[in-house]
Amino acid sequence: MAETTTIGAINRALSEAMRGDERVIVLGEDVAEGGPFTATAGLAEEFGGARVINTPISEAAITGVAIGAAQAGLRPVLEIMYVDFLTLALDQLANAAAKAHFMSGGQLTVPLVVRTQGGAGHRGAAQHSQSLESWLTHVPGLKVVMPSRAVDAAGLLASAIADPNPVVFVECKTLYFRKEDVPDELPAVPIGEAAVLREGRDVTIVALSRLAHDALVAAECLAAEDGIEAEVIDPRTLVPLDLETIVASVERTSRLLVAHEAVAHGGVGAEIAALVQEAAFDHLDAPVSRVGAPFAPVPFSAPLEDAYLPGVEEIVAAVRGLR
Amino acid sequence: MAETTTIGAINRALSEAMRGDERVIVLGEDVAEGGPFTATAGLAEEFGGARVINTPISEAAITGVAIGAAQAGLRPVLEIMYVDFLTLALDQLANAAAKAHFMSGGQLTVPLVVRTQGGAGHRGAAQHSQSLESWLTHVPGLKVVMPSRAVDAAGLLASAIADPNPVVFVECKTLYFRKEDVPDELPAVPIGEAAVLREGRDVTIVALSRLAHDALVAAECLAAEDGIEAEVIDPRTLVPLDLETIVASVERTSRLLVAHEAVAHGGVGAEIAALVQEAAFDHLDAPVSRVGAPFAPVPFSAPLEDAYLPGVEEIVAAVRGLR
Amino acid sequence: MEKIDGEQAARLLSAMWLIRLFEERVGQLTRAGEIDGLIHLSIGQEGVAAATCAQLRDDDHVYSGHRAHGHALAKGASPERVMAELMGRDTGLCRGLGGSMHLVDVEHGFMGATGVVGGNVPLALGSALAARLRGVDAVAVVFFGDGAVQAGHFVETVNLAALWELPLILLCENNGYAEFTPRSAHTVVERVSDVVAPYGLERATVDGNDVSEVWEAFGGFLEAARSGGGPFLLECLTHRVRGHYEGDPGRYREALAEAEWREKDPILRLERQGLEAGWLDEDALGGIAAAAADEVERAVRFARGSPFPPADLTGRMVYADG
Amino acid sequence: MEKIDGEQAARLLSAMWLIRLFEERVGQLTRAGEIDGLIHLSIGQEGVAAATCAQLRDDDHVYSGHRAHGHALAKGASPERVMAELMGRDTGLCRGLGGSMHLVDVEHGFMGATGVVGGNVPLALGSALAARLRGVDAVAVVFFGDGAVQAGHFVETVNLAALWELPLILLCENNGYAEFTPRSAHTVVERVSDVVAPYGLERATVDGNDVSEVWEAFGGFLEAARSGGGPFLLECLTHRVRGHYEGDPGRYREALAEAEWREKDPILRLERQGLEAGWLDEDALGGIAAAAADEVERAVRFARGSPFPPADLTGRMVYADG
Ligand SMILES: Cc1ncc(C[n+]2csc(CCOP(=O)(O)OP(=O)(O)O)c2C)c(N)n1
Ligand SMILES: Cc1ncc(C[n+]2csc(CCOP(=O)(O)OP(=O)(O)O)c2C)c(N)n1
Ligand SMILES: [Mg+2]
Ligand SMILES: [Mg+2]
Repeated sequence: MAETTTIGAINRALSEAMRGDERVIVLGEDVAEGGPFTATAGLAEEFGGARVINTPISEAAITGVAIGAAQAGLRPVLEIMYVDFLTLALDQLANAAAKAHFMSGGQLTVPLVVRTQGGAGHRGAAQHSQSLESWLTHVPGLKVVMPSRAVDAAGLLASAIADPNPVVFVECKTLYFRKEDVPDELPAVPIGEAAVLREGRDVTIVALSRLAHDALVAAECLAAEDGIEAEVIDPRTLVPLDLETIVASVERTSRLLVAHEAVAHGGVGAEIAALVQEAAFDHLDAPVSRVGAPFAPVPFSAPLEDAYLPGVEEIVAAVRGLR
Repeated sequence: MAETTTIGAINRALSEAMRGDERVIVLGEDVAEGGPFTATAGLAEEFGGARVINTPISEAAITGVAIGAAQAGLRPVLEIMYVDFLTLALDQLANAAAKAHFMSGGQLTVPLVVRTQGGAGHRGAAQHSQSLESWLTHVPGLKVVMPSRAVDAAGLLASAIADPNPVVFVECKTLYFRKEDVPDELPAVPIGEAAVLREGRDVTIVALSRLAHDALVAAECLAAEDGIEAEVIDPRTLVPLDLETIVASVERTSRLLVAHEAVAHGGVGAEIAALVQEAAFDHLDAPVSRVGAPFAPVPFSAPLEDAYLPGVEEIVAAVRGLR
Repeated sequence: MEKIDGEQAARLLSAMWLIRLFEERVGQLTRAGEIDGLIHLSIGQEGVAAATCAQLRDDDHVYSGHRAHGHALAKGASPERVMAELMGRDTGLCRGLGGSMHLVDVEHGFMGATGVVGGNVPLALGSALAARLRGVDAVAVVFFGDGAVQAGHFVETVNLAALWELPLILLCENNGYAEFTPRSAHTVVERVSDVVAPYGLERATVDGNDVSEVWEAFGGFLEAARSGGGPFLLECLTHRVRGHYEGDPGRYREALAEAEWREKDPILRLERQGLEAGWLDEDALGGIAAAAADEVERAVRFARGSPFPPADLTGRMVYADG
Repeated sequence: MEKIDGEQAARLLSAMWLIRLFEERVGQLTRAGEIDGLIHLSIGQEGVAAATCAQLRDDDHVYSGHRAHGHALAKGASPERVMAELMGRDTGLCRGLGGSMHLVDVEHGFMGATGVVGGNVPLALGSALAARLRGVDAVAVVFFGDGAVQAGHFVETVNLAALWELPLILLCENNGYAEFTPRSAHTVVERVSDVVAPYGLERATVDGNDVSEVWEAFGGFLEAARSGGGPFLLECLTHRVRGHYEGDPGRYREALAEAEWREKDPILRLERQGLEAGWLDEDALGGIAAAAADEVERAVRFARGSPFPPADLTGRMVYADG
């Protein structure tokens, strides 16, 4: 066991992947400088400027370059600094990367990983705080990974780099410097498997990214104050989604809450709620409940942002509301 | 009563808006030539090149130009030729247009209409056939309109142009030349009101755009063959969504099917299902069911595209499946 | 710079006749309802595809846009499989999943067309980046139209290509129109080669209807790119004989006078050149055209005789398994 | 071209001192935890904001990017309300909803900053389009950095501006860095004014730390834009004294030597010029700086004394009602 931060685990997974496979390259804005969060720190020094490539502020083109390089046999890991700017790369991601294998009748593959990060809570205001993962889950051909723990971030990043398909790897800025004990050998984590973070018989909480940690805190509080034992599941991967694990849990608990930081309306929680109410209708003793951000951009002002952000309180209240 | 096509109604609504308010301008690729579907035919001749502006293939910039013009007091109607290319304009739409009023504390308004069209069925293949409206419904600050009938297209376009907020107006290419009888005076249709296209006591079908017409055909077939009376609701507006009308119907019918052409996973149907199962849980005799495209890009080959596209058959089968 | 000789002239004429007759046939089949979808023909522009792709190897990657039939054929794609793709058959290059705007033939290094104007320009640069990193001397080429030059991703890519000095040849077919509007409605910069001037890459503008001019200019850039140079931009001034797409009323521009076009037509021009040079006689010319016609008919027969894809193909092709 | 005189020099020095002292204070308050978020200071670049905005009217729309405090203040925004915005107060320009990267002051024609690099460049063109259509002689100005020039939406907009000949002044503050990387890592085109050369717009590159140079060059373009000309690009070569953002370790570049910076500092330079010209004496200069210091302290007091926005503001500000 060794203590690491999430960003440290990501950095380690990147350098191990580059050491293990010379087709792996890293590109993005300021990546040779380590980037604003040190995710790529030290890579340029170890692997050189030919494999760790700083790019100008050209999100569309660098995404296209990464796709073309992947089609030509490399394994690019592209960093889009904020998920908010993925909007500039979405044509390349959705129209090119996601469809190339399909439209070519299987001739082309795009072994590309796009690393990006989202989330609020740092007073970054409306254009540096979004959670846009649900857009990506609506694009057949993309895989979408969104881990909550350092150990999963490392293991899933390794799997994403090894995957022959385009994978968008969504990190959370406010989890970057969270400390966690991880095994000295970081285990690979397969794409498409949820993790049960806490077992419980009374209610199932499916929580994404930062909210998974809040869900664990909420679960302890519910156990102590209400005697409610919550099962907490982190899907870890949004596409493909491990629905089996979720449904199996709901069949036991008969209650489901889905929690994420993204705006609730049109968020991933809607799809999970729709799937589960269909798959486990007869088991549900209450409607599937959702916790997410209200239908508004992220406000800058500290008290407003704090009130806007879903967290432990909202999860506890929502579980208590599941009559 | 006069017969019109959807595209004719849209064309008429545009010219009436331009006649009624000189702040209204139309811009986009080839709009002065009428565009590929004749939506803007005749406008340049009547209103001149200063108000009907052809643009180069620069989706990002022309969207930004339209936003800036709106902030400066014009009422631009921007055409993005295919919704597939809205991917290139999404940064401007989601980060600028949608958030300007909010981030400025109410100082800025963006009275912008973005007209675009989606849908498959014309053998246009994966990059000219998508339905991406659900992305837009996840962006607070945007309004999203998606009419199925010519009369609503005209009435809602008028309302969208008059609205002080950015409105994305999503048309359907395969409905453009559908004929419909409309009143000589096209009535304005308020944004945010659903239309009950058919009344029925046994099941509620909420259907978007092209699927609304399929739902009506399916309803007749269900009435004739199964004695099932379906209520068919066209939300017409996705944001804001007229949930009341839908829930009121489900409280009577106890069964809900949501049908759209977009990929089901992460589609608008997921949000509607999640909302209704929560609002009408005790009234539902069956899980909310969804009809949508499978999780794949749109295939080119005719038989594959036909099999891929949801329609009357899928709706009928889904309603029958609502035990 | 290497000039074309008789042998090459014959090869280029075969390639151009194949594209010309193939696309005329596609036009007919579209009107007849045997081919559907959005069909963009390159009739009149065949000289560019032929004179460039003939000089490339299979490991040189070519990307293209929505007007791509000629590029795919010139790069070596089988007419049978292209026609089958346009008819949505299982034997098509992409098993019927792609269609006209999404032709791909990896075996011959045709890495793909796209329906997004200019969308493949950065992908070609990515291929050049991969070649550089893998230490091979392959060159990447991307075809695009004059309309793509006003798209942000085009200039972003030109900047990157110049910054990284990669073996990429940007090949613009400037036919003066983007859909229904002339270049003058899109920009004040008449020549595409002038747009990229600030980035200091080597560039040239040639008469795209003059096959030998294209051959020589492209050959020079290719040789330089092969030996470590790049990027380059070659602008070929050409002419779209048909409308933007099949079914386009084409009212927005007047067609060239028959006589004027006979002067410009890249095929007739090379034929005249071949006769004057004594490379080929009328019989030989007739034979080339006839052979191309046979090949096109074989392609139509092959496509018509091919089955549609299995119903479950759509679901099976979304992800590569690994 | 109009030169600055004593009166203007005094106004410009007041504006620059206000920005300098305001931002130094913002830096302190950020380190002290009274201001949070992503804070980008323009210390060293004040000359550009002052010499340009001083010549604009309230109905001339100005757009900016992430490093916008100076532009807002120079355009007339109240220091109190800017400081209150940075502290997230209800009295802030945007009622605390926007923050440092999203300052807006419509009353003074400061139409907004953005956190998307280059994102507001097309919006400014839209404002120029509106002015043209409404038949008014207002001019639109957009500030952006050298890093924005490699973004596709920048060149797309330049093309449109040149095509439509609109009254837009593109104002680039070229400080040689984009975040942690020098311009040479982003492009081979050293001068931003060279990037736009193909589009034939009038352009100039000046020493952005020389206030009178900026004043004259901008004044000339403004006059021309006012009377129907445009677009124009003015590149101001300048220097970012602080890191990219507050908290940035700044290890990626060496700071200028104190002495060298004293030579370049736009404030000290204009002060020396004013003394030599006999426009102002040491007392006057001291008075200007002191007045600015007072104004900043008033702003801090105002912000500290202001309430936070009401809890329901978030939900009420998403849509304009109409
Ligand atoms: C991003 C994008 N915007 C708009 C379109 C619609 N469209 C298809 S082709 C075309 C014109 C392209 O002109 P050009 O690049 O000159 O190629 P050409 O058709 O002349 O060969 C347009 C606007 C598109 N396919 N992609
Ligand atoms: C589209 C986009 N990509 C990346 C970023 C992250 N980012 C913020 S500022 C910046 C550098 C901008 O450099 P420049 O335009 O020269 O402005 P300066 O900071 O030098 O004033 C970057 C990359 C962003 N805000 N927006
Ligand atoms: Mg063209
Ligand atoms: Mg800079």
